[in-house]
Amino acid sequence: MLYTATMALLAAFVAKWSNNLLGQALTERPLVAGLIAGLFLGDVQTGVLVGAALEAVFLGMVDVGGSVTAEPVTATVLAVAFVSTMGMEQGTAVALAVPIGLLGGLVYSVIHLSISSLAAPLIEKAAATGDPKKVNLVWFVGGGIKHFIVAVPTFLGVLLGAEPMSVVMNQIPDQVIAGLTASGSLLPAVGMAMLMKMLWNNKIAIYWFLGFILVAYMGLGTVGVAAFGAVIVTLVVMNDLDAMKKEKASIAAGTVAADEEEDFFA
Amino acid sequence: MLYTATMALLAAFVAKWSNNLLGQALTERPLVAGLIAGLFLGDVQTGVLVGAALEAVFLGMVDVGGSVTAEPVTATVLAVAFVSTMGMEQGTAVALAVPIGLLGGLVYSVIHLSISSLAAPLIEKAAATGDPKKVNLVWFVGGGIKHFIVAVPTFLGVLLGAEPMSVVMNQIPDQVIAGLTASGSLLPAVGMAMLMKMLWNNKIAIYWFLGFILVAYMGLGTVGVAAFGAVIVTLVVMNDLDAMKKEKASIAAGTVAADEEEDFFA
Amino acid sequence: MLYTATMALLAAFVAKWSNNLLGQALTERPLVAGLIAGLFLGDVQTGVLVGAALEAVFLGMVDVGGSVTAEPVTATVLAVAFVSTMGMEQGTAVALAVPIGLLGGLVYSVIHLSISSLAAPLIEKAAATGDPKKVNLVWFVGGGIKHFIVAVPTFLGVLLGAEPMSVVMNQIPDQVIAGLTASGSLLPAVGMAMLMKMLWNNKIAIYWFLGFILVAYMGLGTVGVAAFGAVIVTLVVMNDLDAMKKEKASIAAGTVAADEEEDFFA
Amino acid sequence: MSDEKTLATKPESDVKINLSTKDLPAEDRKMLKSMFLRTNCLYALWAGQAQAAAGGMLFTMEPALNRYYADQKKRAEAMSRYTSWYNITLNVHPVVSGICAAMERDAAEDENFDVSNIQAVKASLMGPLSGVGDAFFWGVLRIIAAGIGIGLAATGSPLGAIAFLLIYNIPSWIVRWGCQVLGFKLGTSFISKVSESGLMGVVTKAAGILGLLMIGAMTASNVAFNVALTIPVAGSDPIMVQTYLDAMFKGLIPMLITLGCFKLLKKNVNVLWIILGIMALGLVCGLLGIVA
Amino acid sequence: MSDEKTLATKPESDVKINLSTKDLPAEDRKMLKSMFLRTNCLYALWAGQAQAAAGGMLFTMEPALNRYYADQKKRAEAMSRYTSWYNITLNVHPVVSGICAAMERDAAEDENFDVSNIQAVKASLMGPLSGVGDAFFWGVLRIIAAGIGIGLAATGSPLGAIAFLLIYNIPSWIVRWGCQVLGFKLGTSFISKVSESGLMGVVTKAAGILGLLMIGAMTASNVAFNVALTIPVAGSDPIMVQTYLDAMFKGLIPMLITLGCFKLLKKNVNVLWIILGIMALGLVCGLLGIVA
Amino acid sequence: MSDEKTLATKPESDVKINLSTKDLPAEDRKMLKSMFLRTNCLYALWAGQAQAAAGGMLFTMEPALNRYYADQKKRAEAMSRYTSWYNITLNVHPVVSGICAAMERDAAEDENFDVSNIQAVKASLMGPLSGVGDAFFWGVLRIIAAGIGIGLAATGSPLGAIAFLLIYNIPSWIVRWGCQVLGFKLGTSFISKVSESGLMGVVTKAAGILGLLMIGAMTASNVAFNVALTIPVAGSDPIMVQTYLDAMFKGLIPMLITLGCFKLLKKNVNVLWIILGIMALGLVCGLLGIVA
Ligand SMILES: OC[C@H]1O[C@H](O)[C@@H](O)[C@@H](O)[C@@H]1O
Ligand SMILES: OC[C@H]1O[C@H](O)[C@@H](O)[C@@H](O)[C@@H]1O
Ligand SMILES: OC[C@H]1O[C@H](O)[C@@H](O)[C@@H](O)[C@@H]1O
Repeated sequence: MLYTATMALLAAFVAKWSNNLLGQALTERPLVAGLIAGLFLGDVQTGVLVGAALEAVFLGMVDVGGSVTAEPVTATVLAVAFVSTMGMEQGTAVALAVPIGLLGGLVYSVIHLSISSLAAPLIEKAAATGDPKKVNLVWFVGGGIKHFIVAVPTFLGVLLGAEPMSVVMNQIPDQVIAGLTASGSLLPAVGMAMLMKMLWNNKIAIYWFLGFILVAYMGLGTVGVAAFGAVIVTLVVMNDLDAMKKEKASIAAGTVAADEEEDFFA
Repeated sequence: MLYTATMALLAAFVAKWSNNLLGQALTERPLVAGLIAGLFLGDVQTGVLVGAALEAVFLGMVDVGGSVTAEPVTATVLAVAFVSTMGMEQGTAVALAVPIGLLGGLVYSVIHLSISSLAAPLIEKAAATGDPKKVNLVWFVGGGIKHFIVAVPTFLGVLLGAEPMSVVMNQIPDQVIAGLTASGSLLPAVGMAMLMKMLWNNKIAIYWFLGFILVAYMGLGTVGVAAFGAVIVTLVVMNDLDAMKKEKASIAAGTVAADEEEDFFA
Repeated sequence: MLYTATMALLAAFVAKWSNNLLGQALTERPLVAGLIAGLFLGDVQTGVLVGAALEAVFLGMVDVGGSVTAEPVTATVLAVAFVSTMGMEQGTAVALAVPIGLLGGLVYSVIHLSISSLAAPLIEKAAATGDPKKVNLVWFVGGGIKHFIVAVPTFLGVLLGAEPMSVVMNQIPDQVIAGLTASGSLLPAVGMAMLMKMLWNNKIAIYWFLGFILVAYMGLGTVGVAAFGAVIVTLVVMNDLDAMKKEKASIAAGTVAADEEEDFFA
Repeated sequence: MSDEKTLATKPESDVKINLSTKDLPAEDRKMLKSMFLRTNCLYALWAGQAQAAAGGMLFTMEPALNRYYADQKKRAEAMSRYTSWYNITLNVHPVVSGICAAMERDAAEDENFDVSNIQAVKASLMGPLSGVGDAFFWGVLRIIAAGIGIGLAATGSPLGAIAFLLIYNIPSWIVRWGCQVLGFKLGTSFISKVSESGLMGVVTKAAGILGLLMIGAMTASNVAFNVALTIPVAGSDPIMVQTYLDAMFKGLIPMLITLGCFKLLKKNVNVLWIILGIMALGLVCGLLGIVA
Repeated sequence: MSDEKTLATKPESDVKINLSTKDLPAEDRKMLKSMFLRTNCLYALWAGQAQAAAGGMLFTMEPALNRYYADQKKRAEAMSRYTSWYNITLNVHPVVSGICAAMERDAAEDENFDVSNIQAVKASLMGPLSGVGDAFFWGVLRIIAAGIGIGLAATGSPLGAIAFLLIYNIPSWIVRWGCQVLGFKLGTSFISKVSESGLMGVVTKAAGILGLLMIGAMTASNVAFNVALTIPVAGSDPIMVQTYLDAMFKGLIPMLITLGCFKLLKKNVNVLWIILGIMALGLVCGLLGIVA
Repeated sequence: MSDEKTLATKPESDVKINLSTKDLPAEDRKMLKSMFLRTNCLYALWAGQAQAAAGGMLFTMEPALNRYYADQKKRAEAMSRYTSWYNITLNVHPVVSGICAAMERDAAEDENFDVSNIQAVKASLMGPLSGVGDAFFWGVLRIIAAGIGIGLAATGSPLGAIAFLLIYNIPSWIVRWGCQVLGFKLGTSFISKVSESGLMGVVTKAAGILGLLMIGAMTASNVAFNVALTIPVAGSDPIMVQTYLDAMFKGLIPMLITLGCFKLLKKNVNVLWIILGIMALGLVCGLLGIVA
């Protein structure tokens, strides 16, 4: 069991950190995390199938603005481990993965948003020395530690075992699961709010509302909104450039007039 | 029969006037008028059921701008009376109620738009005395009379009796019913026109057309149009405020420039 | 056969030229060309039925900006001839008509866009004499020749015969037909481009894109886009007129100010 | 100068208005409550096309006029200001009565106050407010309430009617009270500042745009006409004329009829004749089989 | 100054134009009728990419040129003005010929008239008018007419073709005659006032916006390309490439191809080559199995 | 003066920027390549709400800072500029690092260069760029890649994951490299001209509009809340509360919750508390049966 647990921990660590070392390459999404777990646990087929099923489940959970809605890696690796080495039914594992992912997201939030802050003063100090190598040390060693910690729940989950886990999980009442699912659907709000904080400006805030209703009332998708956005922005820019041009022209005219007057009265 | 007729008259009077004494509380809509008629005629169940059926029928007929598209109270109370006390089938009564409502609307139009005008000079005179009580007298006594008159057709309808009424009504050819229904769908045009008259302005008239096509071509409902309206109005206001600001700035600058010139040439 | 071929040629000539002598009256569309071919070939019923079938096929192929997407007349007249005088099945003839129409479109393109240019210097010379009759001579004799040439392929097609034609056509591989159909759907792009060339202007180019996405993303038809266009244009014009008014007012104010200054300093 | 500039750049801050009455003197509060209750009777009568709900407006204003004009002659003058045509969605009517109350107070206090402003504000606000108000109260809230009410009543229970009344009237009261306070505070702070600074034009334009937009939307959703004519085709389905009308312009006939009514109203044709005309038009269409 | 201001503020009132010819002298009416009839032959020939329908425009203008230029030399000069490239939706063409007739009259009467204005008006109007005209006549009216016509013809009756012709051509004639009168009256009153007052820029901009908008709409509805490629998936449905193209941007390929053609045209590549190129592209796609 | 006017009238011509690096000296190219590779590690760590990805930004900038600041003390100063909060969609991050590199070069060369501009550009660009970047990379490209990937993986083949990675990452790399070059060239030519000419306001406004629009769209499509409450009706279907919420305003609750979160963030409430709050809210709703 310890071997399996270690393999699961490694799979989680690799899936999660490679994602953040390779330009958010999406290796943390279930589709890829499942494959990685399958490779580490010696059952690629299961890894792939569980990954495909969970990718669909977690498809709508997206982290933007630095917020966290769910932790797909813990959920995926545990599900693969349960099916491949502890004989759980795939359907049960997938169902189990949802609350695990949501609870895992909570754990990850604490690490990501709170504990990680410990690195901040170190980076500051390193930068103040002017030695890039020191910064890099903090950044990568810190990163390694953070992603290791994130992988630990996976390790514990395997140690605990599929049966007890599923017993524990099954004791969670339906209403709590419903509540967690609702939380999962609401959490992107935090990410959106963080993005909004970055660029809110009362003068253009109405465009946020416009984007919202173009989706809610016109049934447009993101690409459609972007297309209309391009039109709107072009018109606004054209208009502003025009206004700028006119203003300058009128200032210039004013100056010229003033000059002429000076000549005239001189 | 006279008793039933009197009860029907009272029901109509209460439904209609309470609506206008209680802030257009919707007591004149079939759902409530049916209940009131049921109470007066001693058959609440019938009142409720007929009211529910007729509410759906008259749902789209809305009076705005002071125009009248149909008179739901006469239609509802009569239908309830016919079913509860004269043994008409509910289906027949509901079908009968449509032309009654449309004809009743015609009668009400004449009272509302034409005969009611008689009160106008009285109010003017009362106001000129500076004594509010006199105004109130006209307003409420007049209101009582008006709403009583409006209830009279209901009285007559019951007196005439369900059988003869339905015979008379059934002699109305289908084409006339179709025509009346078409009128009912067209009559809101008058209300819209009255609203338009209140705020038409060639400079912004195009927004009326925009509202129309947002519904006709984009399939938006009223709320959706209001949402887009909020966006449009915000942008227009922002833009106008900006222009105002610039104008003031340029006037101010002009004044300053003039001042400076004066200094300069002084 | 020669008689049939001659009749077909006449039908094609009449259908095509009458269209261009009568204000693009649409006599060249299959619905009418089929009837004309039926009259010339003595089988009105077949002409009408084939025409109706082909009208639907060629409905989307529209020539704008002077470009050519397909030649419906050759296709229709040949199909009618094949069915009415050579015993081809109507279904086969309609299917055959599609590649004929596309190939015919190619031939017509060459005549319309290239060979027709020969008339240009003649018209110029005629105009330079100041004698309208000379211009008319070129325009109508030239037109007669052009439309005669356009009708020749129809003649040849009949001479070649229905069987050989269908053998030849059937030897065209499916992929080529698919390719030609794709070309037919793409060719309107050329016409659009020619229109765009006529009125492109970087300052308003974004409206082309807006028209595109209103159809692609909002599912509007041409009338719907026109309705929104009316709103947009009204707003733009209102805005520009306002700006013009203000500018004039400020210039006027400027002039007045200047005048006053002169007075002041005089 | 600088004051005005500030106003123009951040009007939000200057006109921030809360809807609580805690910051108002007790007498104001009493007056507003009385006015609020009186708004219920705006349509107790309707004085035809001459005055419409003018009397109801006057009834709403009485607490204010009584309070500010002790002198009966002055009060008579003020009362007469409210006998001209007045019509508005009842639920937003208190905005206007609130503003007017504040303006009457100023007029009573300040000899130089131009009372024609009161008329102007009243006349320019009722249109836009009705556009938005009717769309919301008749077009949205009423429909929601009816949806629930019919559902409950269909089982024969009187609860349907009661739910219908509550769903509609509770928001109606809240909105009306809010409008009453808002109007009074607007009249006190906003309207004067706004008209000084030239913002009034912006405000009425914005209200007008929203109003017309909503009326256009209501026209498209409430006015309907479906041609039943078909062109029979031997041996196949008949062709529906309405389909081709829709292809031309969706809602063409309702739009034209509405614009026609509007033209007639502008030419001061009596509404009653227009209504009778529409009735006749419908009947003729029915008799000719144009509608079915 | 004050005149111009008035114009700018209420242009409607100044340029109100009716489409009746009752207020025109008999000679004008005769000329307009003759011109109207001649618009039928705008495309009797087409002089390639050099002149296109210039000859047809000249044919339309002959009644005006004959009337205003008795002198053959002056007429020759005027006629030569119409030999440059001209292309427009036939049904709105009379707007341009009408305006040009009015301007020719002015040019004939006034030595100082700048005749290059005539060219400018012609060149700047044909694009926008065609955008709107093609969209309406080819895109809407023709489709409606065909819908009804095919329905009737499918029963074997020649009535289908006749209905088709009537439904299309009756509006076509009416619009053309209206355009002819409108153009002449515009040329007489509007164009000069408009160009004096600087309104011309506003008008051409508005027409251009509407034209481009309609052409964009036509592009999206008339140009099509569907990739038939699929990615086979063992044991499940194949993946359609077109679905993913649509997810990226609906109508991406038609849009790019149209813009490509436009770029080539701007570089003065001959249209014929472009058409051949598109043909070749389609064929290649067919042979490679990209379309099916 | 005249220069600026030209810029204002045709900014396109002045800021035309190609994405090739052929016109850059070899050293620039080397630096850009190195920076591009380092963008991969932008999120190798995340320093909480204090700095977020500041360390990753610094890591990206090292090649530039090493190159332009030989002197360790000056380098230290420059490095410290990058320890403030930084967060951005990784794929568009190189725009900012590119611009900053160019500005650092200028700062190193020119004593008078106002280094606070670097901070300002960084801070003002990350918001809008993230709005557009997240919408495209998380909202569109990822979904397309997942659609194909799930399809392939459902058959049990590891090709699904591989296709998923390739479909997402190849465009990601290309865009990132393009952004890196673009940013550097912008920093060199555009930003200075733009800030001189006052165009900067226009650019940030445009970016802000697009960004907010996309975030609004993402909010509507990604935040969801469905009330499961029903009003039971004896003898008929129960009434869904959600239906009436939708009738009031579609997406009302998600919108209000998002705005609520935003308000809290603006009041500097820690995100963690907000996340916990949302979690609690969801749970409570679950326990009360509001959601199901
Ligand atoms: O929103 C910008 C950015 O914020 C965080 O860094 C993460 O959530 C990223 O995935 C996201 O792109
Ligand atoms: O349109 C404003 C107003 O007009 C009349 O007073 C009535 O039809 C009301 O129901 C309506 O709200
Ligand atoms: O596009 C304008 C015009 O161009 C050419 O003349 C033809 O294709 C016409 O059918 C079209 O109306």
